[in-house]
Amino acid sequence: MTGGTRKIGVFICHCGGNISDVVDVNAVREFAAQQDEVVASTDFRFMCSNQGQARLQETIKEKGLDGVVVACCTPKMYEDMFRGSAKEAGMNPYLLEIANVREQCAYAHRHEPEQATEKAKALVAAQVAKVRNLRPLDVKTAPIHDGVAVIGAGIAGIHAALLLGNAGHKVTLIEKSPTIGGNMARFDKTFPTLDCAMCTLSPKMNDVFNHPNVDLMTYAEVKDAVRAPGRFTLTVVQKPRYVTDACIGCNRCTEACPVSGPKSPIKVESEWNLGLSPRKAIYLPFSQALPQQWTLDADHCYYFQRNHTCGICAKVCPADAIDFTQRPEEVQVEVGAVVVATGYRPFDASQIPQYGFGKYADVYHGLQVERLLSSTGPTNGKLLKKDGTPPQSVGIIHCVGSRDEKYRSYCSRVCCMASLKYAHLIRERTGARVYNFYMDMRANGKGYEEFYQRVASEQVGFVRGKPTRVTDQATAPEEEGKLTIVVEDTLAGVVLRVPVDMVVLSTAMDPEDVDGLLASLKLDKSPDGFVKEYHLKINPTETAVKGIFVAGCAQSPKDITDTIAQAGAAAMSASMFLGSGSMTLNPLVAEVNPDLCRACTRCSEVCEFDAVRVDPEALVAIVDETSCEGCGKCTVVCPTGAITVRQFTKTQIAASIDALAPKAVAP
Amino acid sequence: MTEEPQVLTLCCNWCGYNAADQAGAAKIPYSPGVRIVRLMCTGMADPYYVLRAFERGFDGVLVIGCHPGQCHYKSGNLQAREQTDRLLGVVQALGIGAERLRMDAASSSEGPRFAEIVNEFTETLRKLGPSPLKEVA
Amino acid sequence: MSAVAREQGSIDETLAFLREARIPHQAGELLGYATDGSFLTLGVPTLVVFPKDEAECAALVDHAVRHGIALVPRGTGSGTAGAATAPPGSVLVDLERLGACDARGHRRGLFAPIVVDARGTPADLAKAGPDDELYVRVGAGRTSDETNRALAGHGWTVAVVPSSGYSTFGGNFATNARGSGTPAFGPFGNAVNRLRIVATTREGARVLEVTDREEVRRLAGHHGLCGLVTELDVRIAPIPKPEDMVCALLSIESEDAGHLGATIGGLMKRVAAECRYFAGEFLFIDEGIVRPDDPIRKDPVLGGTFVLPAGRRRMILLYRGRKEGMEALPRIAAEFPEVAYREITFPQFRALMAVRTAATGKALRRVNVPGAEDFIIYDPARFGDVLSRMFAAVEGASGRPVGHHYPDGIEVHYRPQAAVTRADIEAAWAMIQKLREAVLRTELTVEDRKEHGLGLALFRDGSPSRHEELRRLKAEYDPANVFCPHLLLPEIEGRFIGSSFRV
Amino acid sequence: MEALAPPAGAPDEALRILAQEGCIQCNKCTMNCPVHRVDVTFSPRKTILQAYLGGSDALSERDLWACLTCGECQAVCATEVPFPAFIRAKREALRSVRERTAPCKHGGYKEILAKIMAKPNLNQDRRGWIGDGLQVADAGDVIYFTGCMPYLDGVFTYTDTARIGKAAIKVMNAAGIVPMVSNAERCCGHDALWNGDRETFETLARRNVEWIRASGAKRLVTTCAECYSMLKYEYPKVVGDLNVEVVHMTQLIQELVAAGKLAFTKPVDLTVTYQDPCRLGRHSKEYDAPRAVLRAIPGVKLVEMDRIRENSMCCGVGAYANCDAQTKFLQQERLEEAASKAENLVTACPHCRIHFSCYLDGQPVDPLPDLKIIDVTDLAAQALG
Repeated sequence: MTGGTRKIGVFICHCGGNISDVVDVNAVREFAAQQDEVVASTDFRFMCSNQGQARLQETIKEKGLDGVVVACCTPKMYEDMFRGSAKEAGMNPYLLEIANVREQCAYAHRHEPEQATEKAKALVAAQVAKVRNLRPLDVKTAPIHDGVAVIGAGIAGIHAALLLGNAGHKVTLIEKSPTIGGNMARFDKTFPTLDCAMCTLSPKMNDVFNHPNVDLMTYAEVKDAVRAPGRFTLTVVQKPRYVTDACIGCNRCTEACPVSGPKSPIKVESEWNLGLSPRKAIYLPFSQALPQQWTLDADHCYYFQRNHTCGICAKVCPADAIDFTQRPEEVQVEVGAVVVATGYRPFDASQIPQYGFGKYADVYHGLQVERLLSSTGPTNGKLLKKDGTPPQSVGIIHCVGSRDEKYRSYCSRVCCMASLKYAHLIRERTGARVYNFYMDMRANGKGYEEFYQRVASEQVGFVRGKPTRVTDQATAPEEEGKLTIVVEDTLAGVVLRVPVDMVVLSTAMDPEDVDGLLASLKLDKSPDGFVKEYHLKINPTETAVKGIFVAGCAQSPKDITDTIAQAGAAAMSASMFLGSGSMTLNPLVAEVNPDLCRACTRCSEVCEFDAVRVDPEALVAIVDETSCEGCGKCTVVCPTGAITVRQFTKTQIAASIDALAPKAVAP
Repeated sequence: MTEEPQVLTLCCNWCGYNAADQAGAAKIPYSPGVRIVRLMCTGMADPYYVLRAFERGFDGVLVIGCHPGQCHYKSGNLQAREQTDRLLGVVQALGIGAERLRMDAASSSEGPRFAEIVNEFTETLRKLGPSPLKEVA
Repeated sequence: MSAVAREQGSIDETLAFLREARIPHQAGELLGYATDGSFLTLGVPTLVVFPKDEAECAALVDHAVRHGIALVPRGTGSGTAGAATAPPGSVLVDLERLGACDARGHRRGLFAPIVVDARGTPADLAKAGPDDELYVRVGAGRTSDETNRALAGHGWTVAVVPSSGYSTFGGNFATNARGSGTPAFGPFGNAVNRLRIVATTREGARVLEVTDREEVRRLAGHHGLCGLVTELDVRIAPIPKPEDMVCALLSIESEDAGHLGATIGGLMKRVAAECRYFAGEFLFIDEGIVRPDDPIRKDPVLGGTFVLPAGRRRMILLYRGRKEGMEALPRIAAEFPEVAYREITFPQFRALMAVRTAATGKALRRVNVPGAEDFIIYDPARFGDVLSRMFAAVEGASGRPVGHHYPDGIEVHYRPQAAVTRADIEAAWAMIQKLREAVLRTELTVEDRKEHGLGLALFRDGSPSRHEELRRLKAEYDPANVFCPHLLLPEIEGRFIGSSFRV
Repeated sequence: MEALAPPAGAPDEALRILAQEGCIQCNKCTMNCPVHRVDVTFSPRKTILQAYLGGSDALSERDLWACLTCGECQAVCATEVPFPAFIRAKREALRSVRERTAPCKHGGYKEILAKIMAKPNLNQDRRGWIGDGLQVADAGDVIYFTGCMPYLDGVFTYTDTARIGKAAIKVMNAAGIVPMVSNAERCCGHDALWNGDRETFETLARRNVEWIRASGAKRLVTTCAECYSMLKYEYPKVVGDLNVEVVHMTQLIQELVAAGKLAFTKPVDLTVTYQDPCRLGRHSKEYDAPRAVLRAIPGVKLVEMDRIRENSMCCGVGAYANCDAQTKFLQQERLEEAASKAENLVTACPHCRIHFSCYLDGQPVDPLPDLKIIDVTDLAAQALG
């Protein structure tokens, strides 16, 4: 209704003196009353109070206002609230604007009351000018699809899926590897309680595996995701296991499979044991793996690699569960929300050649030691060197890759406690001498410091210093046949050479490689490569994309305690989002006037959110209102003014600039 | 006519505008000639607004956005920087003077920095005197 | 349901149909389509539709039959007999884009002509001989100007081109227009070898291809009664080489219009008998026929034509034809001492034609009021009588008779020069009625509406046998009576729109 | 589209201008109107009849701003009905009724530039773009009027307009002319006039004529067709005689070559076709000087398009008022015609060049062979070696 006669109301707040002590509210009220198309101008002690709201609503109803300017504090405080109550009174909420007379006038110019009042008048005039040019906006909502997808079935994904399932949501838990459990399942013990990792994890794995509301997809990877209002469509590739549900878990196929045998040209190392032991082509990652279903790895199988020359597994299988004809299958999963819980993978220590990882046999990284100490590991829990003999002395190096500009600048938070755990377990089980080389001992969780003091009491040699290198070159008899760790003990101020039988590198945590997934979900990565959360401090579980949540190490390195807490928070946020049934679309986004659009694609060239595209057939730009953030970059490069951001069009902004202009100039 | 230089300040909703609020909340005084218009992003600040401000008699125009890399919309501030640089040439050629147009950054917590930018700019303008475009009343 | 309600119902349905079929149209304020070149009006049409190809025409006609809606086709609407005016309640079908658009429905001025021979098989203009009988196959929305521009590169031209070079071929055919080239090829209908037309059955539309030359001749001048012509094969001829052509300018002055007419009438009779020519044009000259600053005044040869002492009338006669056909002309001219004869170049001929084409030349601050601009004098000997009665009837009015000398008679156009005010325009209209009264007399062998089509007078003027033939064609091609039903009403009469001008 | 209603009783000035000449409803104007070809509901003939019958307020706002004011209708009209002048008068009437709703295109940049340059005490620094190696002076016999050239590259980043100015100075210097380029120069006001802002136009005209008369120069040359049509034909109606002879750069080059003061030594081997800018051709009746210059340049082969001189087709944007989906198809049609004749389209107005370059830079509708848009003065400068 621009151009017609508008009925605008101006409401000036005293803010209990914050404003009225400096700004002459009566003068501003009189001034506002004289502005064109202003039909009501009042002031009140507390506009944000209930009486204030009531006064606003009465005036709207009484005068049939179709535009409101509230001169009060910053819009960041109560703009939504004022718009809400205007809506209740029957006025379109987007015809209400705030004049920030507190922070920008009363506070900023306390010592110049007349100038503050003049400026308040100008701000009110500017917002009235803008309101005159605003047009009502209807807030579109889109129904939210009821399902939720949790990507990654480590402890974070499992916990989130369980909570969401318990809350009654239909959950699709998608895991890339053949089994759920994630990295935690590889651990032997967990600090500081030294509970057995699997004892705390497997009940949750069973609960989620059998949960009526959780649909589990393992050995399945999310290839692509398309976003639409209130709905995500995930394209999931179900990789073929070549083993059907008939599998009874008798393990005969694994025993019969020739792969990785002594004379077999095809050898493959078990990913589960991180290269410490070989595995067959057809295998179960570890005994408590869920689902309890064997998987045939076609890349290392004679049947597939040597054109069907073998098929022994099919022959020995009593349940006839082998099916070589299976093919990858794409499944479309439609959900309303997504929880990204893709976890972490260990930093590749071979990037630091001085530590000799991959060069010397008995240099292991942390997760490998977990496997060695684990009863389900390759050495059934006995800590043995590659040559099978127990080590007499072990050196544990902290911060390998972490807190280092050349590799990972961040602290991975868990490796100090993990290193203490290894020291304790090694001392307890083998009696070997143990040295921990650390920069700072970070034991800042509940019960962490106490655990540190306990390990210190078990004659573990703590050396504060970062080792420069590990070498097998002996310079003294006691270094013969040993790996010597060269380090400066910064407390004693002396360089030490510590010969040990085995070196453990506490490597940093890297984010899992999910670039493809993040791109399709339009998620950003923070500079450290982990998924970027909405706000680091007050909103770490949501992301910039409405409806996508993040939990666990996918967001940043953390221990299991924090992971559980964050997975719970993510599940809660997702549940609230799904529960609301519909999501309101931000109306202050771009819109295109098709008559003016020249389809010159300059808007889509500058759009960071891929929110506007030119339809080659209709030769017009089309805005996807769910992805558009309303930043307005496109409106400046558009040669014809076809694309504008609602309530921030050129006419509206120009009107407020004119109203703010010094009076000496005739408009 | 107040002799206080009139400055149109285009602030982005996420950084500049919040910085102004912080300066206000911390009661840090700055020149009352500063008139703030809130845009969602400095990338939305069209050259037309700058030139219209000068045409309407403002003594200076200030664009305050986010620091590079912190833009809520990733690169809005970079586009604004590019536009402002090009506009400096035009404003200089028009005889208004490039010193009367400036783009700066103040993140949402930097109230004091906002006040400092604004006061320093107002001092420069005070030395330059009123804008040549100001028609005598 | 009252007629008005029924009519409104069908219009809403038509709008929905057009939106769904994405055919450009315009409803609402249609004051701008109230008249055509005739300044006659039947009121304001309810809807204007702009189809771009035969398919859209067929869909529109199909819809019209099923909803009983009247369609009034219009080419560019430059006709001066009111054929392109549509009564309220009917749908005006603007065909000026028909067959002239690209895939997006935008009209393209430049196009590559498709040339076919008499049997319709494509022919290559580069290899064509001067005497080959060739045609250009064009959409009905194409105009002579743009087609000639497309053919010029190959040295050919459209055979029959009416003076309004920008009227569409569909319009030329509907009014069977005459123009330059008529002396050699006859009216436009004779120069069409084949056409496609969207006609009707009781149930809907049907598309017909008419290849029988006689049927085409009968259909020519159907004034849109029989359907929407969508495509035509129009005769083209090689552009005569300047060296084979000759242009002649004959001029005569006198105070007595009657004497002028008699002399020129006699000359024309001899020329018609002894010469063969492409174009024979005459016009009366007076001081204001070209603007003071018009460059033609400075032309060494032609400049003199426009210098005229007050009170004297000068008439010039232009002929253009092949040398062999025009040999007798100088000899005949010599027998009329008062007539000055001289040969002129083709550019000079074109310059004079430009003056004539504007019917009044570039008159300052004037508007040409149509109404008495299309009658034929069969016997050139009566030309003197007709002219003297004409000048008597229009005493005091500023206007110029112009016209053509066809082998079968002298075609005269007279448009009075009114100032651009309602009063003057209405006065000119009144004077035209007086002129028609004075001149349209059988004893003067004068017949109205011969060249620009009969328009609204289709069934009032013209021969009864032609009326009979038109009714037969109507029954055969448009049994559903969708096209221009108003033309069949005997009392149909266009109101002069000039009287509601606000100028 | 709601009709535009000026207050009752106001004399219909626009209709008075239109009715200076009598329209015989022959539709020739509409058949040649470029906008009509892409938007069939825009028809000059229909608009004229509406005005005759309903007064000029029967004109819809959509039609008012779709007109390119290119003048092709008036050129083909037998009785030269002044349709563009009617549209201009109606835009002026509209402006007084309420602020124009369709802001000038490209973010209103040129419109606000003109308003700034209409201010009184403005000392611009306009010569930044000239660069070294070119001589200009503060005074002299020949003024080089640069108009809005110093400001165009600030926004129209897909083409380099200052290049034309440099070429002009290079040509003049080669012919022994050191042109006066004044800092007092203002925008010529063409867009303001044609978009209905008469007040700004007249202010600019007065400010410009002040320093032109004071300069004592004998001639004023410009490379812009719009400035030429303003200074030669529109200024005298407002401020009287300018005391200088206004010439377009192409006229000056033609004269200098004829007088032997300028010799093109370096051949420029290009096949070119020439776009008659509406403001130089139809509005100012100058068709031959640019062609004479092109013929004078060795190596240049001029292949004419079909629609040239009075029937030349507009570049699609008139006074930056209309640039939308429709103009895109116009520009495609014209550039296809040009591309069928040559690889280079030469024109004599920086704004035709900007609009065509903007089109080529912004996803043409259909694929187009790569066409270069060159100014005729630029070509002349290249031929100086």
